[in-house]
Amino acid sequence: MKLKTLGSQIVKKVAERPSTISVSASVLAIIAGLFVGFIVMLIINPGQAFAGLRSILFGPFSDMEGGRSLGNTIYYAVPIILTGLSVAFAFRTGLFNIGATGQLTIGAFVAVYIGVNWAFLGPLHWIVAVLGGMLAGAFWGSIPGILKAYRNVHEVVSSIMLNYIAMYTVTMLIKQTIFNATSARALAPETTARLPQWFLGDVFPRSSINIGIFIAMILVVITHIILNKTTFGYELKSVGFNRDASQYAGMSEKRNIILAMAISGGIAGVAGAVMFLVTGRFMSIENHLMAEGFTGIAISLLGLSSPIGVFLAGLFYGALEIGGFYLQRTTNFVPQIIEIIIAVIIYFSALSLFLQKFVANFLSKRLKKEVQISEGSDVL
Amino acid sequence: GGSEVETYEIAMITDAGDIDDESFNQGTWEGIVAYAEENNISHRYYRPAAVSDADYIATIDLAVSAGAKVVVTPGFLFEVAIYQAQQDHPDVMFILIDGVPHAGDWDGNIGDNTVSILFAEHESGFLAGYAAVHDGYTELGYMGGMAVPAVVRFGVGFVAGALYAANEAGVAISFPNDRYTYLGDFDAKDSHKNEALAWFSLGTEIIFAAAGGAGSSVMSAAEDSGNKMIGVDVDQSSISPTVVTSAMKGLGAAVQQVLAQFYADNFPGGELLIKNASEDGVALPMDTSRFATFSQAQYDSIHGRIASGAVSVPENYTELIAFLNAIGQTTAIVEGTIHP
Amino acid sequence: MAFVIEMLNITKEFPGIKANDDVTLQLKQGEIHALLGENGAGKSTLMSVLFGLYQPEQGIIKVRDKEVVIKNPNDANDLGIGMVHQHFKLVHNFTVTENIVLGYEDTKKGFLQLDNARKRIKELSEQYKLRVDPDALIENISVGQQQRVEILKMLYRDSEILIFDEPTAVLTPQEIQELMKIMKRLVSEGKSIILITHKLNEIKAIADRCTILRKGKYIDTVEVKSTSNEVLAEKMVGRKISFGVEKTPAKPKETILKVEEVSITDYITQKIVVKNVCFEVKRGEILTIAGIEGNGQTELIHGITGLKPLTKGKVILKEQDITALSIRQKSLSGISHIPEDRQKHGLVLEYSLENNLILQNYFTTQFQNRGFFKFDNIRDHAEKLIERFDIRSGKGPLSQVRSMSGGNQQKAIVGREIDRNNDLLIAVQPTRGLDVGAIEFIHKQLIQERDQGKAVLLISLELDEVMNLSDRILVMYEGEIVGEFDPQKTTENELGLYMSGSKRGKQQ
Amino acid sequence: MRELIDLIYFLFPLFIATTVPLSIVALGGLFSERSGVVNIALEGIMIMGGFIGIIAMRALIENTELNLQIIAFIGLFTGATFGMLYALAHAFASITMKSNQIISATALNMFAPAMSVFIARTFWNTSNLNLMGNYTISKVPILGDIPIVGQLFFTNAYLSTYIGIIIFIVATAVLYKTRLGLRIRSCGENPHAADSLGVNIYRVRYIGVLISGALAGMGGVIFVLSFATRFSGSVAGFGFLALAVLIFGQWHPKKIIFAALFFATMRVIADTYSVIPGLNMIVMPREIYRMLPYIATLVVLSFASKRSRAPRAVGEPYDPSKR
Ligand SMILES: Nc1ncnc2c1ncn2[C@@H]1O[C@H](COP(=O)(O)OP(=O)(O)OP(=O)(O)O)[C@@H](O)[C@H]1O
Ligand SMILES: Nc1ncnc2c1ncn2[C@@H]1O[C@H](COP(=O)(O)OP(=O)(O)OP(=O)(O)O)[C@@H](O)[C@H]1O
Ligand SMILES: [Mg+2]
Ligand SMILES: [Mg+2]
Repeated sequence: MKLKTLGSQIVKKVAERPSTISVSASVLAIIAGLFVGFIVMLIINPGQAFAGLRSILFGPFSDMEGGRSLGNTIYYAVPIILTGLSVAFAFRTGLFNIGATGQLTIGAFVAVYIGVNWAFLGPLHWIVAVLGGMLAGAFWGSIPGILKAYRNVHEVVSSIMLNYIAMYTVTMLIKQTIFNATSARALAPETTARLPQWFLGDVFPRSSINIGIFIAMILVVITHIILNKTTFGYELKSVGFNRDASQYAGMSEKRNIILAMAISGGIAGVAGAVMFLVTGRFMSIENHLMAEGFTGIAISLLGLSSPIGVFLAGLFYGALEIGGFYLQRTTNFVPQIIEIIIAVIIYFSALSLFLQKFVANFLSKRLKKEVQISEGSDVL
Repeated sequence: GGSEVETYEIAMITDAGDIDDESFNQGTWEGIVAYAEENNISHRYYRPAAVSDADYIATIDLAVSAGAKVVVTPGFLFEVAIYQAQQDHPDVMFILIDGVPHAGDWDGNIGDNTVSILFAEHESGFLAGYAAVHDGYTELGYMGGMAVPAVVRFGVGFVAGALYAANEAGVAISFPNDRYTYLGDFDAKDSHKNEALAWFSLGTEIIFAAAGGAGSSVMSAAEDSGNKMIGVDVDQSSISPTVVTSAMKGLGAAVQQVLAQFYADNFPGGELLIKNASEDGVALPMDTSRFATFSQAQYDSIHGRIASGAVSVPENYTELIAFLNAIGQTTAIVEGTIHP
Repeated sequence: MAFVIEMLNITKEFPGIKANDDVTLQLKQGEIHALLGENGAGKSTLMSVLFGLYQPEQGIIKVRDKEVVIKNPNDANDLGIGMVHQHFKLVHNFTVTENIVLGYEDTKKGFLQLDNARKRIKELSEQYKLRVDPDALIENISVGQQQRVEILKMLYRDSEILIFDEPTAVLTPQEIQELMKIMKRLVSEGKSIILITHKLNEIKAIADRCTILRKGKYIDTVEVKSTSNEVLAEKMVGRKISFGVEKTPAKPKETILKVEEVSITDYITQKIVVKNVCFEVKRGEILTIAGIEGNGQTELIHGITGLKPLTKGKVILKEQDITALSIRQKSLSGISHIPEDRQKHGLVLEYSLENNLILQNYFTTQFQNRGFFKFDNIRDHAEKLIERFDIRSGKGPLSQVRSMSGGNQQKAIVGREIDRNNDLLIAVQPTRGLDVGAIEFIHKQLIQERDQGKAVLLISLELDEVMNLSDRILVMYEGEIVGEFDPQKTTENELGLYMSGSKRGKQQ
Repeated sequence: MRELIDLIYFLFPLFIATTVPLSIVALGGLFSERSGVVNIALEGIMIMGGFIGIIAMRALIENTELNLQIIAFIGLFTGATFGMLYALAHAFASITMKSNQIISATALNMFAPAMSVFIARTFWNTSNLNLMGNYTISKVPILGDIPIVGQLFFTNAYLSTYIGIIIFIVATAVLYKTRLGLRIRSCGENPHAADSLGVNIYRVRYIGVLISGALAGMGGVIFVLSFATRFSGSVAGFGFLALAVLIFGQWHPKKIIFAALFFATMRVIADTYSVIPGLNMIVMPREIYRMLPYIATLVVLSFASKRSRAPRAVGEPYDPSKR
């Protein structure tokens, strides 16, 4: 009896937390998105819709021989977690970093360049390559920061321009420095520069997983701490919310804008490094902006711009990717179906405020008490 | 096990492009479909989750687990993956187009269960250049998508064919360095159209576009400015009246042929098939071409000479220079342009 | 007597707080009805309900005896209800005319007919003596003029019931006089007015009846004539209040702040807004700079605190030249600053109250260790200030500041700045928008600061405040100091003449 | 001299061809953002509009004998209609549901290419929808004979150029001379003020977003008609470039046209450097030429942005209780 009341009290405590509500709203968004995806599949091919849904839901467990699908889920999630984190960090400081793709490209190039050329570093090789990618991304990210701080250039427009500049610059630099002319793409980084697998290689032997996931986790923790526990994060957020008040409080708004963009860019740069410091994947000289930067925007928002939320949303994205891939074994759907479903889920997650109210109402009724929702104001 | 899940005997894996890229993916797939439908064999294609060796291998494993007996992979990007897969799945047959399996060291190793098919794109390009000059065009240009091996071969052959014809016909043609380029991608967009328009305005009369979807922008430029272009891979004459001819390669036919051999139990495992003029692997669609003067006889003649080896078409820069020296022609095109 | 408006038993809740709890308000035809209550008592909320901005949880509204549902301001406008909001609702980059016609446009074939509107606005502004240039951009006109635009909006719509939410908080004494005349005239034309104000003498001067709210609850409705200020105040606060501040004569000591020949040129307009200003503030005195809004006081303070660069001159704090220091360094060398615009400079509205209370010293070792916050100290600090300065809000230290009432936002800033215990306290309009209780409290705090040996530099537009608090008064006009006065030896009238530029003396 | 004139005659139509879709789409974005709704979904809307517009044109070409210009006109109209319908999804999420405007727009950007490829594959077995026909107007009767102007504006032009000019004039007039324009602008700057005056914020914002959808959808069709002979699920980032042009143009119609013209000019020059005396002598990697428009834009921006400011309320869902 006593235990029961204690239990219900805990449930009540948890249910009253704003984060509980926003998280359950995200979960509802996902369910709604999957439902619409299911309807689309029903319309196209009713016979396979259930198989399709199953495959999407349990994608990470589709091929457990050697833990392949589970390992690959994580492997695909890592770059998206990182670009999502990059965008989210900027969002929290009041900046819209639509330039993650450019920062990622520059970071990838520098990482691969180091990976190809600096084999003398031995066991430090991959670490230096990742750090190089991070610095390069930070440099690239700081440009829109500087332009905004000193010249009042809107970061969205400068980032869009810098995305293309990064793309062409990297194409040119690859051709001039680390070019494999036979295949018209960049050379492969040396083995020492590739991200090690450590024990993950034994846990998921047939997958491509590597320690990128740990890098992502470390960055998630660091950004969470910066944003929530430090004076530095306090300053960054203040400047994002109210430049005038920050100036009044003696903060250097210019410095903070530049730092926020540099950190955001640095994270995107790490994403680039992690993507290409692997076996059998090569930087292309094709003039395309890499999609990961844009996906990061969606993931950052799906994760409510909180580092931990982004981490979970990124894993979820990886699971969807895998689900979409294994969908090909069980059904006849055109591969685009998974992109459609992802888009629908993202769309529904945009409705999260509405869903939050829905959850809050539900809980209020159940708990017979006013329940508060966080209006996502810390998102933008 | 789960017998409700359908199985597919013939599987294709797409490379970086999509199934309707109007290039090797599409050509290969059309061959598979034609053969499979005629013989009522289950077939489907798979898209890897990303462009990397590991993803290709995972996709091949997926296809095999879904019952594939023969796996077709278009493009040199699959070389390493097939090297691995041909060992992992000894009972499955692999058809690798445009590449030879290797372990990442370019040391070719075609397994007993694998056939490599290479096309002589340079011969196809040669035919196009040759026909264009004999048809009266004296100012030509080449736009490739990116400098991947097949696209390089198309371009080199095109230059060689044009200058060879000029030599034969005794006309002076120009093929300056700045009329040979790779666009950097395979997309239709304003930049490519504008660049083509610029070339046309400088006097270029015809552009050979070996550039997938970007060819569409070249076509659009030709339409707007009243000029001509040459299509690639498949017969593109129906898309636009500006398409004089197309430098085709018989992807579909080659795939169908090997599939037929597979089902007739004489899969040419371990072989490297080179589809060139003599194998009818490359051609111009003479029926639909819009030539003013270039005749079927002329075509048959040059095709014969190439097939017989009387004309040996260069496939890289060094060979091109040697080839031109031999016929007393020169080109201003520098090596860095062809292999950027 | 017929009521034009009856708001019966209105209840409106916000998360954590009942802003209106069973409130009733009845407005008679042709009266000026004052609405009085402390900061956060729920006055604006009640009026927003009447104007259709909020939907009440309970209660009904009757307009001319007919029950109505006011779903949005459009409904309110249709019922002839107009409102001048506490925080003006003006589009800053529109012209006066555009702001007035918005939502009530005259068009021909879809095209705006602004010329007619402009004519009408000119007529109205002459008729009611509400001088404004119809073609000026809102961002270029003074707050007083903006107020007039708000009133013109209602007149343009022929509203019969006019709500004024603290219209006088931002006006100069002269402007307040004008406004009262206008209101009287409006009721004489048959309109009815609800007036929210914290200034009891305004209520006395103009209102017929007064409804009093306290902490969201209805207290009473009284006839103003027969009720004394003391009673009004007591009903409002729930305790006795002393008017007029008790203070002993100042005992000035050494100079803390010395401003030498400071000039400032506005960056955008290139106008010289502060000209050769010199003065000193000493330990143990309150020096007030009085003046009408827009005469360079804002810029002068921004120049001293570093928010704006000086074109010329020096700022010396405790014999140290701080002219070239950064804002942070200036603040650390001993300046507390209650800024004029609380929402723009003083607060980060998205932050919680506790986070706002450390805005000026989050970096000190009291609140952080190697860059990591000491959350316990932050919470303690917040609780201490909330207690000491009676900052009221729904969720204590965790309330989002945006949701707090204006008065309480102000108290938070005042508390934060006083608590920093600096030698110089610059207080710009520290009581703007506050209720009498809060004003009394803040005035006491300022005097206490002085008595503890701080130098206080006060900027105020309120002559009451100026006369009551100051030990010395400087009047600023068009960027210059035009006179220095001893409050004991001058009158509000004399100050007014200097402030309006009619008289000028020599700077000492 | 003669050569220079020829060069101008050659380049001018190209400048215009790139300027038109960029500026039409940016003007669309202008209506959305001026009403207070960020629209980074322009790219996705262009793709959706382009896709349906091209399908309609293909159907007309196959089944009717209509004049190509009429077909083009119907195509543009169809693209606009479906762009508008598609934008409705963004409006619903960001206005009615008060959701984060960037996230819903991102979803639209992801959805459009996938959906168009998916539908095209399902019905036509290919994602490349070819479109026959030459849509240039070689010479407008009478006007084309005017010296210089005729040559520049009325020969080798696209129907879309004239539509674009009309749109620009109409858009400017609507924004600054009409009731709707006044209300749109007020909603983007201070919706609370507009609301207190009885303006229905939600309706006005819907209109703003729908106008942006119509113009972006039309822009998608123009993109295909102007630069390719077919549609394959992409507009090459023009939607994002238009967004950049909108910001570059500081949310003002005239400045947007200049920004678009500037950017388009740089872009065309970068692509056609081989015909431009001086430029064609410099030996540079082609990537450097390709970067030129972006770098030039950044440089100009860093000198021209000092006073640039987005509409104040843009990006924030309207919440009447926020003060
Ligand atoms: N006043 C406080 N006292 C003690 N701890 C605090 C206080 N404020 C925040 N924290 C700590 O900071 C952590 C982060 O707080 P909160 O959960 O609000 O962060 P958040 O903004 O949701 O973070 P995220 O970035 O993950 O979204 C909390 O777990 C809590 O431990
Ligand atoms: N939108 C809102 N969300 C949450 N709380 C609110 C909101 N608006 C008002 N409140 C709360 O309701 C109470 C009443 O506020 P209101 O603005 O009506 O006070 P007021 O009497 O006008 O005070 P003041 O004199 O300071 O203007 C305050 O405690 C305030 O914090
Ligand atoms: Mg959070
Ligand atoms: Mg109020």
